[in-house]
Amino acid sequence: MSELELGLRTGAILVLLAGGVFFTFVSAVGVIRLPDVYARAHTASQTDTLGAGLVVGAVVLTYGFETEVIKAVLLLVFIFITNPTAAHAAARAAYVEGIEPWTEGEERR
Amino acid sequence: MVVSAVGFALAAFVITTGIAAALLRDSLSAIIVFAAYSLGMALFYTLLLAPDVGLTEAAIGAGVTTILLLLTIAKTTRPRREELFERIHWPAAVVCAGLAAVMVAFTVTQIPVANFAGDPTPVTGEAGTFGERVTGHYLAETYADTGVQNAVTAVLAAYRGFDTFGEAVVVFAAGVALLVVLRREEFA
Amino acid sequence: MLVPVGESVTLRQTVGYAVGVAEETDASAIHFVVPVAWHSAGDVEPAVRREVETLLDRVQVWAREDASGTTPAVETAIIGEEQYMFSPDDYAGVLADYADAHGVERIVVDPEYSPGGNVPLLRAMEVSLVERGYTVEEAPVETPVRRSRLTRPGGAVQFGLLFAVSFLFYQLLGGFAIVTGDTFDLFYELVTGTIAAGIVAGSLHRVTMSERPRLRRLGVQLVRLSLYVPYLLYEIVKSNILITFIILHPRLPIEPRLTRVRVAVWGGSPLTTLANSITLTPGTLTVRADGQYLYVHALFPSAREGLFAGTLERAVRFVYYGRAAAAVATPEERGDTELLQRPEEDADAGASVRSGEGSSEETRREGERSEEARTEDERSEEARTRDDRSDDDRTPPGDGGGA
Amino acid sequence: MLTTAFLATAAALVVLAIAVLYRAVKGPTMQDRVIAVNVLGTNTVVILALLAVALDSESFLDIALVYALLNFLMAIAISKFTVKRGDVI
Repeated sequence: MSELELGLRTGAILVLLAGGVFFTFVSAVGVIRLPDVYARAHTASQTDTLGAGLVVGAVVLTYGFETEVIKAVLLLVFIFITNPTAAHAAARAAYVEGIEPWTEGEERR
Repeated sequence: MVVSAVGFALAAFVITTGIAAALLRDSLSAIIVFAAYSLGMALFYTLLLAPDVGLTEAAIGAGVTTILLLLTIAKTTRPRREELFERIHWPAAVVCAGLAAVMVAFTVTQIPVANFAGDPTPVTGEAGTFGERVTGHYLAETYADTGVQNAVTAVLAAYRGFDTFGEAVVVFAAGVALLVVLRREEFA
Repeated sequence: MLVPVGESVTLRQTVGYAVGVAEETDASAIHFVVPVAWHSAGDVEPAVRREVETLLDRVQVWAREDASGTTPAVETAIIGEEQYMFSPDDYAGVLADYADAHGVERIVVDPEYSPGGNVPLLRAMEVSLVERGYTVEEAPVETPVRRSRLTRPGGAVQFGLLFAVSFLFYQLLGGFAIVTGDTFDLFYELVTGTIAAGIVAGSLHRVTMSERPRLRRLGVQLVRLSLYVPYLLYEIVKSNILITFIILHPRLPIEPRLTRVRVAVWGGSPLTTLANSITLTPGTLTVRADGQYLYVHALFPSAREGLFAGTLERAVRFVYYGRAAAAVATPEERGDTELLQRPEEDADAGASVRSGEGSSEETRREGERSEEARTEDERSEEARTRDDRSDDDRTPPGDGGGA
Repeated sequence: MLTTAFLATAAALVVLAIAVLYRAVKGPTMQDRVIAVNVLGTNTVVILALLAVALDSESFLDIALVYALLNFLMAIAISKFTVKRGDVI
């Protein structure tokens, strides 16, 4: 691998890592700041999934063409399938329990 | 150096979850926070290069224990929620903290190496305390003795193989007994 | 004391508990009542009536069994026949009327009792009763574990497919030593992999697949799915940037609404794919799936509009039904969209969805059907007795939609 | 250099996990806690993947895989439990 390619790859990995940390940060802020269960489930499922996806993407890029990359990709697939399902399960449980979605103007819960 | 940063952050996480799990009044909340504690512990084991212990913690701590505890409270009643935290009995807490501090002072100072602090692990096995010699011996001889690359795995599955096998039998028996009990309690 | 009863597994224990409490507190009478939820005024079907009467007879016998003396008196009644009962509030109202007529203050509830059939109205009904000033108490009963059958008839295809997937997964975790290793590795991985995959497939092939898989169609769908995934990723990244902006915005400009969409996909995996895709694209979260109805929580208006425009739905239709099926009218054009939480026009009404209402397809249909059946003056009658929020919920589909 | 970056990312994620812990403890509903713990679990999985690269031991990826599935199982079990008490599995 040439010097340039190596540099490009390192740069890409760093960008992915930074993006991952940023989106995980946003999801943490969302989980703490948003007003009710349903809104929190949004960031938990979406922003967090993207953050995790970017970081694992960096891991995949680091491994390049080794066999381990398959595991990392599989991890990515799992996260993308299970995260929204888990968020949905929590939101559904909240709905069935009778928790009303928050609308603007109400007090935060 | 950065490893120690991860380690200290993890330690903070584990301690916070541990305290929260102990203090939460609602048992369901405590179970959920305890699952978070298991997450931290598993990471810790992994960071200390004991992946198989981490794997066990992941499977047992977060998976099986959570479900068993849930089943337990399903079979019992849930108290009405009026307070978020348990009330602390301060004299008892102080005594406990003191005891814990003494224990930590005696044990932690005897630990020869702190792996995530970046100190090198002694591999020679000649100099130093008895503990260091034992650690050094296992680190140096494990691969030649057993052909297993990870020292922790080697101790668990090779040197103490029969022990681990016995443990597995106990866990399996407990699982079977649990199934029997649960099935018996099924009615309607 | 008043005990609303219905068919439930813990009914026997509840009766025993109620009698015990009545004796302790020296209550003069226990009233076991069945609120009958038939919307057509007055004419409960004879079969239903007989069923309810048998139930009440049974309860009466049990109560006599448990009572030590002749006090307290046991009374039974069927209530609410003349009234339209739909929401938890309606049930609570009927119970309250009965309680007032008989001078009852204390109400004991069977935790497994469900006033609206399959709809979980109980909790909301209890809250409503407490608000009306009654002492409400849940009988401490042991809930039996419910189990449903998971297994289905299996077949060679199911077994084969599951075996292949498990075997592949096993080799994958083993780092594909079967390809990269030497002869011993090949042999070892082959044998252990076959055993492991055999155990998995043998024990689970009756559980994993809901229908008989057709291999060729599965292949085509996988190819189309591989086209769909990049598109989904693009959507996820695009809208995540928007949601990031919103979350980090100091004022948190969100306008969350619960909506209901009748989507044009059906069956297990297509619906799951669509629901998960909706959840993954920021701003929308699938809260509940009920047949073809998806209950989606939308965080802000543009997310809602995107949902109603149905781009994801079309993409999922493409994956599962082919390119020709992708061209379909948007849910908004079909009139399959509905806002369950306060439409903009009366945004200050303080309305929100109540737990029971619309939470089950059955009640909703039931409600719509009776809505059509009932006459105009009945409707105005009801408008007086019911508060305004429930009317929002029964807006016909499409009306409150893309407002 | 890259190893440091991976470890720093892991440390940052652990710190964020501590922040999310606030929601897991505070609630107020059980579902809030489930969501918070699910986020924590996802973070854990990601940290494991990072450690796998940083400490150069691929076996950590296996743990991450197991964990991803267990985390999902946990969220489903608790959610199901809160809806139908007594029905966990």
